Amino acid sequence: MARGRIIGGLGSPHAPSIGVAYNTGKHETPAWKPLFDGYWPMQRWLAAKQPDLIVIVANDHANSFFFDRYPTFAMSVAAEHEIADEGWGKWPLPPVPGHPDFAWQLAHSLVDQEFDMAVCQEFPLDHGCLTPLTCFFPPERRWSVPVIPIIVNVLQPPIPSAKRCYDLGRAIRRTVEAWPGKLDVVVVGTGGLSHQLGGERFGFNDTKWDNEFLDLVETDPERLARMTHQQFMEKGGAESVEEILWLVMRGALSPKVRRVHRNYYLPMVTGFAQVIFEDLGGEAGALEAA
Amino acid sequence: MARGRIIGGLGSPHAPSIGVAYNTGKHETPAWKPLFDGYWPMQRWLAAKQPDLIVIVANDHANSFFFDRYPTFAMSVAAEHEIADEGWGKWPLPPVPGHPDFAWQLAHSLVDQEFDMAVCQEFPLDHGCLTPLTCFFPPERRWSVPVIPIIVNVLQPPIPSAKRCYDLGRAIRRTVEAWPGKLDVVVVGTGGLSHQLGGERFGFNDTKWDNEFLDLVETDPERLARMTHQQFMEKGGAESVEEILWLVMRGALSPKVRRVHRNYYLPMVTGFAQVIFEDLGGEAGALEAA
Amino acid sequence: MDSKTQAGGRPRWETEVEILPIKSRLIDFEHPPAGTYLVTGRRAQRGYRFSKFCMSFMKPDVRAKWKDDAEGYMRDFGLSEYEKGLIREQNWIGMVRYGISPFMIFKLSAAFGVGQNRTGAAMRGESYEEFMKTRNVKDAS
Amino acid sequence: MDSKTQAGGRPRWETEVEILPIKSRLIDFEHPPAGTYLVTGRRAQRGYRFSKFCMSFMKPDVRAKWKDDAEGYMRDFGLSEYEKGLIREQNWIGMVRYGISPFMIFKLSAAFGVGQNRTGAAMRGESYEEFMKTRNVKDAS
Ligand SMILES: [Fe+3]
Ligand SMILES: [Fe+3]
Repeated sequence: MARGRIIGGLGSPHAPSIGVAYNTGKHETPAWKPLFDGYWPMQRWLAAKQPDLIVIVANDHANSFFFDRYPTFAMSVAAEHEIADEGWGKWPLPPVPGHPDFAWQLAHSLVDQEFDMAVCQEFPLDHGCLTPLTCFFPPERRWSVPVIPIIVNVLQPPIPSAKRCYDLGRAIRRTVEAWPGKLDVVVVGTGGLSHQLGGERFGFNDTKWDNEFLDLVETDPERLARMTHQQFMEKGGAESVEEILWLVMRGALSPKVRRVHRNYYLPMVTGFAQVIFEDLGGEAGALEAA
Repeated sequence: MARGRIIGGLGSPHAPSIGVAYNTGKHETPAWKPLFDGYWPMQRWLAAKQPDLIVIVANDHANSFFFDRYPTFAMSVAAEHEIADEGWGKWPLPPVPGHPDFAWQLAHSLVDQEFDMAVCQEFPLDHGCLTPLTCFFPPERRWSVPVIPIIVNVLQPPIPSAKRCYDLGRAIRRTVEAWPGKLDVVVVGTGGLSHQLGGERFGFNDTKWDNEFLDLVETDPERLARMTHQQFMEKGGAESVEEILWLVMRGALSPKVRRVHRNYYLPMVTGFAQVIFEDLGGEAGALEAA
Repeated sequence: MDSKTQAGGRPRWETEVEILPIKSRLIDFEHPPAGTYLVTGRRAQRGYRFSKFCMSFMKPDVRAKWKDDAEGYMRDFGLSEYEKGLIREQNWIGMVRYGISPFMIFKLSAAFGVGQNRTGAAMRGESYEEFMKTRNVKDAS
Repeated sequence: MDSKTQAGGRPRWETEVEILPIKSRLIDFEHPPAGTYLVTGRRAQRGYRFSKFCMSFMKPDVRAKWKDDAEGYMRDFGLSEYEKGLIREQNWIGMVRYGISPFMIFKLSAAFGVGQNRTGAAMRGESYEEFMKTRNVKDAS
C-alpha cells in the first residue's frame, strides 16, 4: 500500500532581494546570475520528482508575528495562504495552496510528540517562504505543489536549540511515514548562512565556515545539532543562527543522503547557498501506536 | 545564600461568573457561599505566606488568542497586565503587575528545556487568570504579589498531553530553584473539574470522579499524567480536559505535599474545587549547567 | 449527491456522527464521546470563518451594527447561506456539529440575549426549565 | 546618578556593553559576541514600545501620516524624548544598543529612504562607500 515518504530536502536562502530580483527579471544580470544558476537545477529537480507536498521551514521577519505574542514554533493548517503585505505592497503572486488534511495530522502528531506548535488557520506568507518558492518554480508552474509552512523563532531569544530543530525534522519524518496514502514530500530549509544585520558587527561573513557548514549539514548534521547559539553567532554572525532552520530539513531526511546539487555565492552581506539532498530511506523510528 | 523555592500550589476554578459574583458582592448569598467559603482560607494562607511571585496557569477562552494563531503554550514576560475587555467591558480591577526579570529567565529556561513557549510582551488578562486572582485577594490587597501567567491550549486540539503539562511544572520548579535570590513562589492551577459546554452532552458532571481527581492530584499525580484526553473527556466531559492545567501546578511541587485545604461545590454545570498544597521540598532535578 | 450531503440535500454532519480522519495517541477520533464534537481538522477548517464572525462580537461597534442590521452584517462578513440559516434559527447544536467551539457560540448567543445555560439546554434538546431541574443550585453557575 | 546613567546623564548602554542577567545553556549572556546585541530580557522590555512604533510603518496610512507630520506621529505614539532623539538623529546603532531588532530598524530606516546596507554601514561607523569597498559584488544584496 502506498504511504508517505520523504523524497528529498532542499536548502535555499530567503532574502527578499532574491525574490524581487526574480520577479523583476534581474536574474540574468552579472550580479545575480551566479545565484540564479543555482536555482535552475532545483527547478528541474522539482519538475522531475513531482512531489505531492512541500514542507517549508522559514522564520518570521516581524511580518507575521510581533513580540506581543512570539511563538517558538508555528505551522499553518490553512487551505490557502495569502501573500503578505510587508509594508511595500504584495508580491504579484497567486495565493499559495496548503494541504490542510496532512497539516492537521502533522499538527496533532507533532503535539503528540511534545512539540508545542502554534497552529495557524490563517497565515499570509512573507519573503521567508515566498523567496524560495518563487525561485523553485517558473511562473507557469506556480503553484503546482501544495505547501505547509513551519515557522521557527530566530528573531528574539529564547530561540529553540539546534538539537530541538533537528528533532522537529525527525518528528516530521515520522508523521510523513505514518501517512496512509501516496505522499511524496520535499522538506525545505531556508535562510542565509553567515550574516549579521545589527550592531557594529553588521556585514560579518565567513566563507570558510559557510562551506564547512554545508559539508556538515550533509555528512554530520548531529555535530551541528550539538552547537549552541553562541557558537553559531561567533562563527557566522548573529543572524546565522537561522541555520537551525536547515537542521529541521536535515532532521527530516535519512541519516545518509545523496547530494545532487550545491551552490554558494556571497555577493554582499549574506552567504547564499543552495543544496539538493536526495533521501536514501531509513526510518526515523515508528510513531508510537495510538 | 537565599534562592528561589516553590512554597506551595493552589487549585481554583476560573469561571467568569465567580469573579463577577465577588466583584458584585454576591459571595454571601446562599447560592455562592459554599464556594466562597473555600476562598477565605486561601486568602488567609496567601496573607500569611507572603509569596514573592504567583505563577498562574490558565487557558485562553478565545479572548487573548484566536484560531488564526493558536499557541500550545504561551507565557507573559510583561511588566504589567491590562484587564482584557472580553466583550462586555473591563472588570473594575487595576492592572496586574508582572515579574519581567524572572519571567524572561523562565522563558529562556523553558525553551532551553525544550518547551516551545510563545513569549508575550503584551498580555491583557481574561477571566482565566482574573477570576482566581480576584478571589485570592480582598480588594485592598490587589495586587500585592506579582504574577506570571502561563497559558495552555485546551480549546482546540491538538492539546498538549497531561504528561507534557506535568513536565512543564517540573521545568518551572527547576528554574525557580536555580534563581539566585529570595523568591518564594506559589503556582496556581486553574479550571473547572467535570464539565462540558458543547454538544448534546452539555451539562455533564461526575462528582465521584471529581473527588477521585482531587485525591489523585494530591497523592498520585503521575497516574493522572498518564491519562489521555480521551479518558479525561469520557470521565469528566469535554471541557474537563482543562484539568491538565492543575497538573502543571502539581508538577511544580514536591513529590509529596501537605494538603491544608480542599473544597468542592457543584452548583450548576461545572465542578468547582479549591485546594492548597504546601511544598515539602525535594528537587525536581538540577538544571543542566550552562 | 456528494459524500457530504444526504437525501434532501442536508449535510451529513447534521444527523450522523462525523468521524475526523486524524490519528492521535491522545484522542480516539474514531470513537468520539457521545454528544461531543471536537473542533479540529476538517471541522475546524469548515467553521473557521463562522468562528471569526463570532469573535467579531467582542467589538462594541459590531454589536451595534448587529442590532441595527443583522442581515446586512452577516452578508458583509461573507457568511454562506447555510451559516446564515444556523444563525437565523439560533440553531446552537447545529453550530456545534458544523464546527464551532462553544466559546465562540456563547459570544454569539449573548448577542441574542441568550445565556450560556439556556444555549446549552437547547443543545441538549431540552427546555431551559427541564434542564434546570437537573441542576443542584439555581443561582450560581 | 542611577546605575543606568553615566556622567553627562547619558544612559550607560550607549557606551558600555550591557550584560543581561539571563542564564542559558545556549547563549553566554555574560560574553556577548563583540558588536552584537541580542533583543531579549530587559533590553527587549525597554525597546518594546519603540519596536511597536517601527511595526506601525507597515501600514500605508502610518507612512502617509509620517511624511505629513513626523513629530506629531512620534508624540501621539507616546515615544520618550530619548526615543525621539534616536529617530531624529537616525541613530541606528543607538537603536540597536537601546533594544531594537534590526528587522524593526529596517522598517523605520525605509521610511527615511535609507536602505539596509546604508543603515548597516552607519551602525559600523563607516560611510556607505567605505563599507561597499569591503563587499564582493555591488548590485546583489
Ligand atoms: Fe531570515
Ligand atoms: Fe476554562
